[in-house]
Amino acid sequence: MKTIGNATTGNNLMGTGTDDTMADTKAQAGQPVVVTQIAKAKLTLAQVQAKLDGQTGKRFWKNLDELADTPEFHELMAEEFPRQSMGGSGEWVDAVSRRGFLKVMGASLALAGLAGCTKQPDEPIYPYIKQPEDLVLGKPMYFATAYPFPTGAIPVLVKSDAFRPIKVDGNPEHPMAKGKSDAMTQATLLDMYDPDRSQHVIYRGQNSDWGKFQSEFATAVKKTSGGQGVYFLSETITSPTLAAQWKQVQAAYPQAKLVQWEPVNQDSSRAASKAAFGSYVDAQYKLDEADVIVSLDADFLGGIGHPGFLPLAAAYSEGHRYEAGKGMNRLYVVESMPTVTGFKAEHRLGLKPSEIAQFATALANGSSVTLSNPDAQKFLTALLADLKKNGGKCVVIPGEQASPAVHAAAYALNSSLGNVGKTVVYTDTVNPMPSEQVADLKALVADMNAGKVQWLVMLGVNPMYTAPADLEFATAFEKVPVTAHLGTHLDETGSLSTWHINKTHYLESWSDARAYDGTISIIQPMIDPLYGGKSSHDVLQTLLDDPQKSAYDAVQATAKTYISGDFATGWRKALHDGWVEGTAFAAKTVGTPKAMTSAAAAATSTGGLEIAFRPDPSLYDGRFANVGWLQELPKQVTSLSWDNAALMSFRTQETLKLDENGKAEIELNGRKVVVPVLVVPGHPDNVITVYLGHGRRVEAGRVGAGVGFNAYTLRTADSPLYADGAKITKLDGTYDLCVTKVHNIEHRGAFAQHDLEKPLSDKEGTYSLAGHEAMERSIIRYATLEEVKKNPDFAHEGASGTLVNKVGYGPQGETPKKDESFFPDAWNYEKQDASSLQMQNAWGMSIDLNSCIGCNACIVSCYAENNIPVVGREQVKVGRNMQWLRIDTYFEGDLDAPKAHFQPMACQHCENAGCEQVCPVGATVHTPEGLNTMVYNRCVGTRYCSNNCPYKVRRFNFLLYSDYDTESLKFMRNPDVTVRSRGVMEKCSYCVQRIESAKITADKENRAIRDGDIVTACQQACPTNAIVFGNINDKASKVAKRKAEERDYPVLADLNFRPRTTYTAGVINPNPELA
Amino acid sequence: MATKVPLNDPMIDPRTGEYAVIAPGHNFKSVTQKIAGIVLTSNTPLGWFFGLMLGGAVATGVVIGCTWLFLKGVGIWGVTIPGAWGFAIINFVWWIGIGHAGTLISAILLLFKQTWRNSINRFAEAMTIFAVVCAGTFPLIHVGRPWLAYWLFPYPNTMNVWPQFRSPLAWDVFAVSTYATISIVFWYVGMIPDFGTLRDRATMPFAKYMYGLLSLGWRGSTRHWIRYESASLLLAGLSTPLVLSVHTVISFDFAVAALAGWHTTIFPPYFVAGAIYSGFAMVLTLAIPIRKFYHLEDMVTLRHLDNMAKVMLGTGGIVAYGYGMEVFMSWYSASHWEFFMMWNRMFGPMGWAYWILILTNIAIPLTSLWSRKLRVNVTYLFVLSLIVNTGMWFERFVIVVTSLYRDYLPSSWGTYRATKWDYMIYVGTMGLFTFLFFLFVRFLPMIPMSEIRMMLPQTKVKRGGSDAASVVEERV
Amino acid sequence: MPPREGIYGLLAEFNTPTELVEATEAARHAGYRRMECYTPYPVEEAAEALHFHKTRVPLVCLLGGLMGVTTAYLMETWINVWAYPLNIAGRPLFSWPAFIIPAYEWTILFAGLSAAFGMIALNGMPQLYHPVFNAPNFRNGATTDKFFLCLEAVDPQFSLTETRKFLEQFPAVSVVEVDH
Amino acid sequence: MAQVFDRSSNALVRFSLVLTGLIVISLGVALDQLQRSPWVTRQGQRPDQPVPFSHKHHVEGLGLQCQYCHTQVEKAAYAGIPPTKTCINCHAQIWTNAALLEPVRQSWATGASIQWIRVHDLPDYVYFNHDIHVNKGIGCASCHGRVDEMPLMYQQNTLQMEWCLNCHRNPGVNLRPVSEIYNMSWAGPSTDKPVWCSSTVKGGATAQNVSCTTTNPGANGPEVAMLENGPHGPGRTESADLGPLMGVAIPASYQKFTSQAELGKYLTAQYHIRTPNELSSCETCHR
Repeated sequence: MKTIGNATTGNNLMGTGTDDTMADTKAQAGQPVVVTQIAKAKLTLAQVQAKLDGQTGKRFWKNLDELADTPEFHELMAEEFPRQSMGGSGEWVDAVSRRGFLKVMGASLALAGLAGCTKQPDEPIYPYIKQPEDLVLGKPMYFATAYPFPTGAIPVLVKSDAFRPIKVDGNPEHPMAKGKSDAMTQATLLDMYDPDRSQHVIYRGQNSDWGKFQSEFATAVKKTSGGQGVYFLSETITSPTLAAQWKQVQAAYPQAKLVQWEPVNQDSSRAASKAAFGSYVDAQYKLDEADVIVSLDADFLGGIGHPGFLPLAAAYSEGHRYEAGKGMNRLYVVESMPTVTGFKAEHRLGLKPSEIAQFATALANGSSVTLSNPDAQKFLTALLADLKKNGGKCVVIPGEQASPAVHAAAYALNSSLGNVGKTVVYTDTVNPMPSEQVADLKALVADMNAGKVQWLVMLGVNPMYTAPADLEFATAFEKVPVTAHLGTHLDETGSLSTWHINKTHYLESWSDARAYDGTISIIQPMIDPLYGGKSSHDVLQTLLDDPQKSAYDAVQATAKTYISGDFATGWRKALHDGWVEGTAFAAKTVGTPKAMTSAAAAATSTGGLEIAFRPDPSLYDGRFANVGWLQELPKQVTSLSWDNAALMSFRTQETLKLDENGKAEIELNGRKVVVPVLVVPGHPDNVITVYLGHGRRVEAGRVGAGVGFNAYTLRTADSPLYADGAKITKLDGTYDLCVTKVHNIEHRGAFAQHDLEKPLSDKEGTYSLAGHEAMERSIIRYATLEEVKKNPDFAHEGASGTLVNKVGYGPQGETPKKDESFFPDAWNYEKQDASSLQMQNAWGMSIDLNSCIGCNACIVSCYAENNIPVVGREQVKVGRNMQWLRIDTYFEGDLDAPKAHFQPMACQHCENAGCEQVCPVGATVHTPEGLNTMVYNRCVGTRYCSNNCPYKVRRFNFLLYSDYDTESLKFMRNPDVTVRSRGVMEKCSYCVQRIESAKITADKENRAIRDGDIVTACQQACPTNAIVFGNINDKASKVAKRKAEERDYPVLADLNFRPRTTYTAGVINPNPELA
Repeated sequence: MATKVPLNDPMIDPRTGEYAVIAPGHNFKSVTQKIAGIVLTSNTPLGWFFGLMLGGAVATGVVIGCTWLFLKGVGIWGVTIPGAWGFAIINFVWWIGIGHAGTLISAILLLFKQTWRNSINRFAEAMTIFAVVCAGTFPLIHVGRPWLAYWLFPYPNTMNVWPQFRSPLAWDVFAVSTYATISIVFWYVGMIPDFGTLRDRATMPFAKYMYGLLSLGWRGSTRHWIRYESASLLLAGLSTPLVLSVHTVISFDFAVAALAGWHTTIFPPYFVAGAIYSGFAMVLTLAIPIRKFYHLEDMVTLRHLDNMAKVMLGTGGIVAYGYGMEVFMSWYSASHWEFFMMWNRMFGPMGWAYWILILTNIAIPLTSLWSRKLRVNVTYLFVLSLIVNTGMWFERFVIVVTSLYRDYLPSSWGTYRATKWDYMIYVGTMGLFTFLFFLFVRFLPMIPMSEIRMMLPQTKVKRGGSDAASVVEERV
Repeated sequence: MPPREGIYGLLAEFNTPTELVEATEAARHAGYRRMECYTPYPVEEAAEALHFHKTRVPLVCLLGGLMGVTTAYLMETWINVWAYPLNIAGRPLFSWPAFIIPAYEWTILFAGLSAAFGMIALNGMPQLYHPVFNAPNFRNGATTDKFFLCLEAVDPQFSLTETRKFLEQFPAVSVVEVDH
Repeated sequence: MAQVFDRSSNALVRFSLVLTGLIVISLGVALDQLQRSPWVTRQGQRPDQPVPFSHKHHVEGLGLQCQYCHTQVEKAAYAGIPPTKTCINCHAQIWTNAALLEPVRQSWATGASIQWIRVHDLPDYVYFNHDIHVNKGIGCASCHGRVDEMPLMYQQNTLQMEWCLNCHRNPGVNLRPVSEIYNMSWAGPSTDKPVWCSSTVKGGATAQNVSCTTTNPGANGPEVAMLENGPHGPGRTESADLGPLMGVAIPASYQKFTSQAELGKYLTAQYHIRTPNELSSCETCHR
């Protein structure tokens, strides 16, 4: 019985002194377990330690570096991390660890007696010495802050339990975020509690302290002539305060230089806007005004990697929402790597990156240019006509990873179509000091090589890992006498630097930042830095008159410049609201864009094999590599988890004679990397897409180390977006990629050609069996705008995308009538309370498939809310990922150019739930309000419920997945949700903890629960309001209204499980000319 | 057919043309000596030790496997989502099925007065019990928290919670525990007179005491015999519906679920038939080497083997009908789920398992068992019994795995791959079974002496007319 | 119970069941009632000769079965309807069809145990010590190949000499006195 | 070929059979009792606390209110353990040198928590919420017992699931007016000590919309009567037979209760206590 436990409740009463104890425990936890049972030929961690013993400073890390290249080390890595590795001999590694031993002892004790006989150990209480006045233990508090991201800050509201941040969500009061968030922002929580974060200031491999660094740095800089030789290499700056501080530094040391560097940057847009308008501008798109949206390789629905993701996604989905009498927008996407944006589009054209530039130029020049590809030509003609028809009501969005030519074309198009000022406005850049980063970095490396750099201070960057390969950053780095690295992790760069300063997380420090629309948010700390740590503000302040001035003071000083009115009031309001009023950018008049010089525009393809570099949809540029939630998150479209791969089309795979899931070697300009091969439906031919951010070395931490391959090693400064002339050769052996869900490798390729209804239609084997079945089983239903106008009830009567009653034989997918049941009235969910005459609550959920963009925000939100464990690559590979919510992706039609459908799938809370009926111990039962509730502490783990669940949404703790050991992770857990132990089933609970909490509040106030009192975690995160939860008995509630719509349908309804979650069938608005 | 059999074989009864159930020339004493001798001898054959050790060594697989299992969790197996059940349940059903022949032989054939069963029923029953032991291991260890498996039993507790009786797994608990209990009781009751014999024939004091205790003081009193016969008959009568219900309940584990491929009404009869089919195959697997090793050809004759082969032919036919009906219904039901399931079972990525099953369970046995020549060919029968056992294992594999790994929602399709731990524990239970069986043949009478005695011609009570008349008179 | 002294009865050994049955019938005819046959396998004719037809084992078995079915069914109903009524999969609390199966199994379990243990109890077992074992030839044959008739001393007609004489008229292998 | 067993073996073996049966039965009974025994539940055990804090002294002796220390019992799931500051409020002035209080002074001086041992320790998967119980008429003493009579704190009840369910299945037996929540000696109404209750305002928090008193509101002088007479019309049946008894008209809206059953029924309706079916549903306590 004690094996289930909410590890955090005991900590709730912890008072002062916890930080110290935690740091200590952490130090111990940081020591790797000494392994003794691995066969002799392999390295053990002990041996690694021995090899490194006695080496200090640079030598130490060099040694590790050499070591890291040996095959034995890679083998060791595979076994040591991820920690739950099960596949090969990995399972032997921690044979009887302390934890395992205790568990066995516990188990045998439990076996010895009856349930009640297992005694609990004494539990201590640590009360406060002085309890903070506003603290009510057990009641969370919410604070507004913002997550600074290179493309603009994401305003957030942080839920704190006893001053421990336990959930990051969008700030509902912010004009841009409106309470919405995304996967990466959600995951920054785990990033903060990452047990592998750097904890000390390190000088040449030895622990040092901040004071020493300050004095040494300040003294050294003072000695220079005006800062000559002092170089800062910073991540993209979005903080006005930091910019102001830099200005002060520059005033004091005019020769000091600051270079900003992000491996995934906005150079294309910068270059293009400079060329077109003579200055750097950012574009803001008003999608609510646009009827036709064209994305030129812009993944604006994919996540915050695209600037303004939140408002763009919200506006797009609002425009795409179907309602009788309301118009719908139409989305065209021309892209290379298939993205969720592409698959949400009515019309998607897959082109090589070089062809996209051609296409964009052709589009900008009118139809005069003809394209060689007939499909593209047809697409272009139709698109151009549609755009012209909708001048001023359309918008062209270029992607940040598209070439400058594409941006130039977009500027020209938006201008010529009369969109500027209507659907697109140009503003100052979010980055107060915009620059073209690759060029700047190149110059910096040149200076380093020339010996001009005396001090290289790196602020939150990891150039050793991210710098373009041809710059040979490591060589240049050697030539710098003193290097200082400020970073949250002792990463690839930090471990080689003279100084390493542990950086505070944004949840631990003061700062400010601008969002996409220019609005400034004050970033306030949620918790004392877990491991001390300093921010960029502190580093820059070191060089100023008052080196001890805190970041708080610095921010306040800058804030005085942008907070109008009474400062004290304004400051408090800014902190409370999470944003500063009146700081949004005003539109900038930029004039007609100048045409791009033909040389730059003529980015033509040589027809060779291209390779495109893309930020990872989950890990971005690698900064989230050690965040387990994001590593395990199945990537958008590919559903690849814990890996990256050489992504290509079926045809390319066939032509190049590669094996899917097999190993291959990519060679580009003499640089080679070994990759696994994965086919992506809809990927254009003759181009390979690789995701950046993988292949981190051991320094990344226990999660990120050794996952995937490092695509940065192929990337050059000249062609950071895509490169021509790649070669790929097949290697022996398979890689065993970790792909979840639908197009699980086994269910594709050769097997997918078996098509039941049309046995001859797919001899090529280019249909997805799963996608095909999803349509036949009426799991996915949609119609065109024309069809829905003719027949609003298409979801139950059939349409081009709704095969209800068409396929199969019976009424496929329709709910049987209630009186067809043997026991129609066994349970009634419409009871009235005798004393108040109120109708009872009946919880239900509705998910609008038209709005779901497959961005994964809901999944990460669910991770945080429900204490879902990360299981590791080997476990995910065999299908044991624990996400309660998944986004099912189905590919319909020819996999060369498929339609894709996203369907969030979690427990459906069936009224006649199959799972409940077969549980022999009654561990899953129905509540009077219609929840299918899972009682973890009653579960013995027969797993029968999962077998009988047609939605397969139940998750089982096959091993001990929850981490009961790592101290920092205990602080992160939601105290209202039990941490599940091994051997119990779990699943989506409709966030029952939130329901119960709302019920208690309402009961205390003697009122009914109001619509909107309960917001599930997934609903809260969803940037497009696709998910709605509430009381279906309250006919005025949002969810009841949604369910009353004709397009509402339950999945697999014919099984008569009567799910409480239903879906709203999609409506698309295709261009008849392209249909 | 009879003409093809050499009629000069002394084992063939010239009147029926059938093989005799017991070789001619035996009397009460000789059968007793022969059977009791195996148990009471002080010269244990070396082969026995070898077999016992081999079984024990393989059985350590269970011990090691379960230790690791308890340490780590069921994740060491290949089970996953969607295939949350794997080898453990397959093996459970397989072993339980094997057990069924024992009960069938001892109960149903007793009710049908098939006296040929007498020679084989004891070790068939032993086989049942050991198979149930092996089977019973799996449901216990397959749960995620085996230390809480007792929650499946209704017992008063401080939580005020009880088992959930709508679940087939709760039914399993009742069915399997009843089956194990009744089988053991029936087996033991059957052995009481033989224990008496062993007590009286044992020379070693320890054996005398042990068998004496086990015999409960049996002395062959006629009144005891009548009650004993009555109880045996009752137990047989109870075991018959029991054995049918047990596999029916186990088939409910599948049939009650909503999964296509499981959710079918044909499962109960087809499972029971399959169980008997595999059970008889296992009896053959065991009987053939034992009769050879202990020279029991006199008492386990070709007649027995022939009859068992005939039963296999019959039950195999039912099983084949079940397979056919599954295919037919998947078409006739006009249900897309059923249709896809069947198609996937045959031609999906795991189609190979289905064709192995058809080959080993239907194609090979059902074509060859029509031939009497093959039915009395000991070597062929032995090989065939192994083939059928394999086939029946694959039947459960096909049912459990291929229905689960591609079910309703295509997004949740997955695959199933057993791990080394799966194999280790499975093979380990075979070792455990062997180990127990070797212990049994050494220490317990493997052929019921009292029942063999009844089959001898000397049993007949010959009476003069007057005596008989007086008896009748008095009875009135 | 203090050990009884004296003679338990006279034990006649026969080689064939026919001889045993004949002797038994004759003894019955002669008025002996307290007697018992001992055979290595059930000899129905001997029971007939003893006029022993009815056993109470079936009754015990029936009672056991009835107890099993009521216990199980009532337990299930009580648990689901009264002890902790829970909504399981929208099924009625009193899901009577599902409850049949455990009840069925317990019927058999209780009936089977009653039959077996009823038989053992009715037979007065375990009775490890019994006077007939005192006969030197009893254990050698009774459970192997010999047939015994024991006329017990408690029979009013019993007389050591008369009864011995009576028994010796049959082709008995031997007639021995059996002590308590 | 004589007897294998001795004459006595019959008795011996039958006796052992009976004995085995008895042992099995008594083992079952023992285990059943053991799981409910204080050894398992820790009822009545007084763990070694760093300070032998006496609730009896502070509550009964000094008359401290429960919420003085357990400040958030009405507001949150946890009742709250007082911070050292609460102790020091008084003990900075009195008993400043008492040896017993050394850990308190230590804590105050060093800033390290006093490390208490939890007396009422529910398993971590049980989500008990103090505020809803306190707000809906479950008194402290119903679960914690007569804390005012405990020199050293111990656990009065088993805190096992069956104990929780006892009340969740029939909450009426433990309901009391919210005004009496902290009353340690509340014993429920009886014929000798009746309780009068009146529903005051509709809406608003539960705690405010029922007013109860243990003294006869009719005899209490015009002040209360007038106050209570206001919004309600006359004509509750129970008040009619009370009127002549006291000589003064009892406020019409007051109902008199002489048994816990009646009061429980009344309060269940007034406080909108959820149905036993809802209260014994799993998600109420397990998430």
